[in-house]
Amino acid sequence: MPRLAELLGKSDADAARLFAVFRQDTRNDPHVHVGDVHATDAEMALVLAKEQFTRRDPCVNLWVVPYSTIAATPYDDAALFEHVTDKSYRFGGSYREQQRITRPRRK
Amino acid sequence: MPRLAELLGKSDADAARLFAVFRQDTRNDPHVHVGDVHATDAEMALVLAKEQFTRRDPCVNLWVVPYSTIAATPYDDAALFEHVTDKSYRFGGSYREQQRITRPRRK
Amino acid sequence: DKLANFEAIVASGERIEAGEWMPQQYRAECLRLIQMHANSELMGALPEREWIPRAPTLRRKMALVAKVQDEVGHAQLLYRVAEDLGKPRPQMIEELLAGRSKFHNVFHYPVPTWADVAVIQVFVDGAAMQTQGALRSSSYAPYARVLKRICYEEDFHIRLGIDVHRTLAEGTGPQRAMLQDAINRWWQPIMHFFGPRDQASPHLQTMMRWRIKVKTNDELRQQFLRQFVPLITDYGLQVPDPQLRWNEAEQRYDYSEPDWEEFKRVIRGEGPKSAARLALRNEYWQRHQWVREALDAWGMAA
Amino acid sequence: MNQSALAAYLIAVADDELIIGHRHSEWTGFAPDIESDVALSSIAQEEIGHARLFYERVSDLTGNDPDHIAFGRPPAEFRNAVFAERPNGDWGYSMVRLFLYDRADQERLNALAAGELRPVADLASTVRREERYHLMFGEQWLRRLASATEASRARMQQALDRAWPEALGVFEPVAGQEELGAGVVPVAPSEQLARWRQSVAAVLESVGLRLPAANGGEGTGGRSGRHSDDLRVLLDEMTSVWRSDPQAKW
Repeated sequence: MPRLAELLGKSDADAARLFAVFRQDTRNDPHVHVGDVHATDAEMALVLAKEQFTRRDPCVNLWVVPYSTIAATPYDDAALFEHVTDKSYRFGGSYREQQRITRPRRK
Repeated sequence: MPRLAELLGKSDADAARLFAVFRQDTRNDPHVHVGDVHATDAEMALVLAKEQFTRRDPCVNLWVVPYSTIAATPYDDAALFEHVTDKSYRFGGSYREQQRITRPRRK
Repeated sequence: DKLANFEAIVASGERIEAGEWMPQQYRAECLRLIQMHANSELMGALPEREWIPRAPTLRRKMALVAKVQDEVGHAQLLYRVAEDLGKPRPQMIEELLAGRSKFHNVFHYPVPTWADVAVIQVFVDGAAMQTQGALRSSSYAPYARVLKRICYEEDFHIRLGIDVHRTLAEGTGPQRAMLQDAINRWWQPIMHFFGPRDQASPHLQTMMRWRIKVKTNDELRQQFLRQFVPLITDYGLQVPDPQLRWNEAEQRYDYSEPDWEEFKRVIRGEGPKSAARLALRNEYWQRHQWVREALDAWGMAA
Repeated sequence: MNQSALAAYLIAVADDELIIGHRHSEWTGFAPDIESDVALSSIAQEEIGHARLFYERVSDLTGNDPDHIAFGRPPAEFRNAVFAERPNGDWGYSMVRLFLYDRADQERLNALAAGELRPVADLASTVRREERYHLMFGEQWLRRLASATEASRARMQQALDRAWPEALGVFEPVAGQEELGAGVVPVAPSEQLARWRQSVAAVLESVGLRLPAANGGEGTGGRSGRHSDDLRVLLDEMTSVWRSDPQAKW
């Protein structure tokens, strides 16, 4: 599971000065990756991120992370996450359908 | 702008072994923070994150980041993001509506 | 000042985030509630897990492993939320193992038959769904976010349980008898699950105002009875409480007052299986000591 | 192509996956850390799911219902390798067994996927994709425990020494396997074993573990129904509810 910087072919030096920006729109939402900023350090990255990613959008919180510390699954390896064999038992799918027909009227 | 670990009162040692997990549901979705895993290192964090956070949800890519490297804005001065001066000229009504429509589908 | 600002945020329906200023009582109450919830998920895995090796079909076996896995996954999510309120996860687990922090009454009881698994998935998880569903509007943001996923997965557990419940209810004589016997044994712990009727108290008012508690114990119990009593009676099975009946005038169920002394004893860790389950957890915790030491050393070196 | 030889072979594969899946599922709730508990539970579910898929291919040949095949036979009719039926022991032994077993299963699946029998080859390549995660999980744990401290390395070497002979038993041919013809299993068991040994040796040595002296034979017998008492104890428990009324709907 290589580091993201390697996957993107970035040198360590570059990756250390590129920051991924995560924005939390409201207190009900999780942080979401909205883009990146180049900065010499995290403090500067937050200042730039605030300017670039919160002028037009709601925001209650920002995270910034240097690309050099992000570990990632390889992009071309989405197959790793495919549900290859039948996992309907996890969703109760079949139960859900069976249910709807025969479930006693409730509420 | 303090480090997130400090905001949460975590020691550096604890923060280095706690990894924020970001999941990308489909190719045209951003990475979204879905939770965290305790792990000794990033490689194990990715392996463990896969089962805890993609058992039922679609996924094409995972990022993990140690909490020790996340810099964050504090919540206490949310005013940081309130648009004190009137910046409506920036929004331009239609842009905001259009922006909401095109914003990538997120959980 | 900070308290006024906090009260304003909560009163406006907004949520409080981890790392934000909060009154010490709010932090302590949230930690106690979420830690007990996490403990209950971790201990809650043990009763049903006894039946993973004996699940009677391949599909039931996979589904039961997935269901108990979800409980362990919920413990992971909940300990993570509780942690940011000021207590590292290892400390919470050690407090659980030492019997110094509680877990829900229902997980202190034996699970002698396969029908117990159905009754737990339908009625115990059904009861827990009422509490967890209400807490989704909790004022503590990380808890509310995590509960969204937990409730989705609990809903799957209830449906899974209903399928086993229906299979047994519509099955052979011995299968129906096994199910009725399980319902008889589990009814009192399930009525205990919501806790005694709330006495009006300043503590309760603060909890409700701060949206750490959203509905009273009896509101939740009534909500549960309305949804789940039919699942027993519709199949011609008995609710083992002769007093239980729908009170049309008051639009609520009447029921025999549960024995709250037993409830207190069980919660103190004196339930039929309390000691045995904690001992089993402690045994595994000791057996894995070398693994923890190895990982610590590996973490240091990494 | 000999149908009963094919059914016998597929039953052996399915029994391996069912019994190892059953053993992995016994860790649910008790792994050393909560995150690994969740991960190993997924692996257990998938192994049991793989067993079910192979039992369905057997059912196509014999007409028996997969649950009846899985729950309705005495130990002597099971064809799993003895390696799979052993109790979990400590986490170190479980991780070594998972690693060695999954690598053996990989060689078997590679062989089946290259076979000419479409339904079996397709099933093998599907299952093989899902086993990738199992290999990753096993190797990560093996590497950490073997390399973390002298104490953990010693325990892992001990577990490896105990597991090794029975791991070789996974490659014991199933009675009648030679009648299957090259079409179904185009790689001979001895060749599968050689490839397995080479791939596990590379990993084991890279994490500082010593390859035990090979002396196959100890771990055999399972493919012809000669099992340890561990399997009888396992099956007594596993089939107890189903046996109480095999005709009932569960």
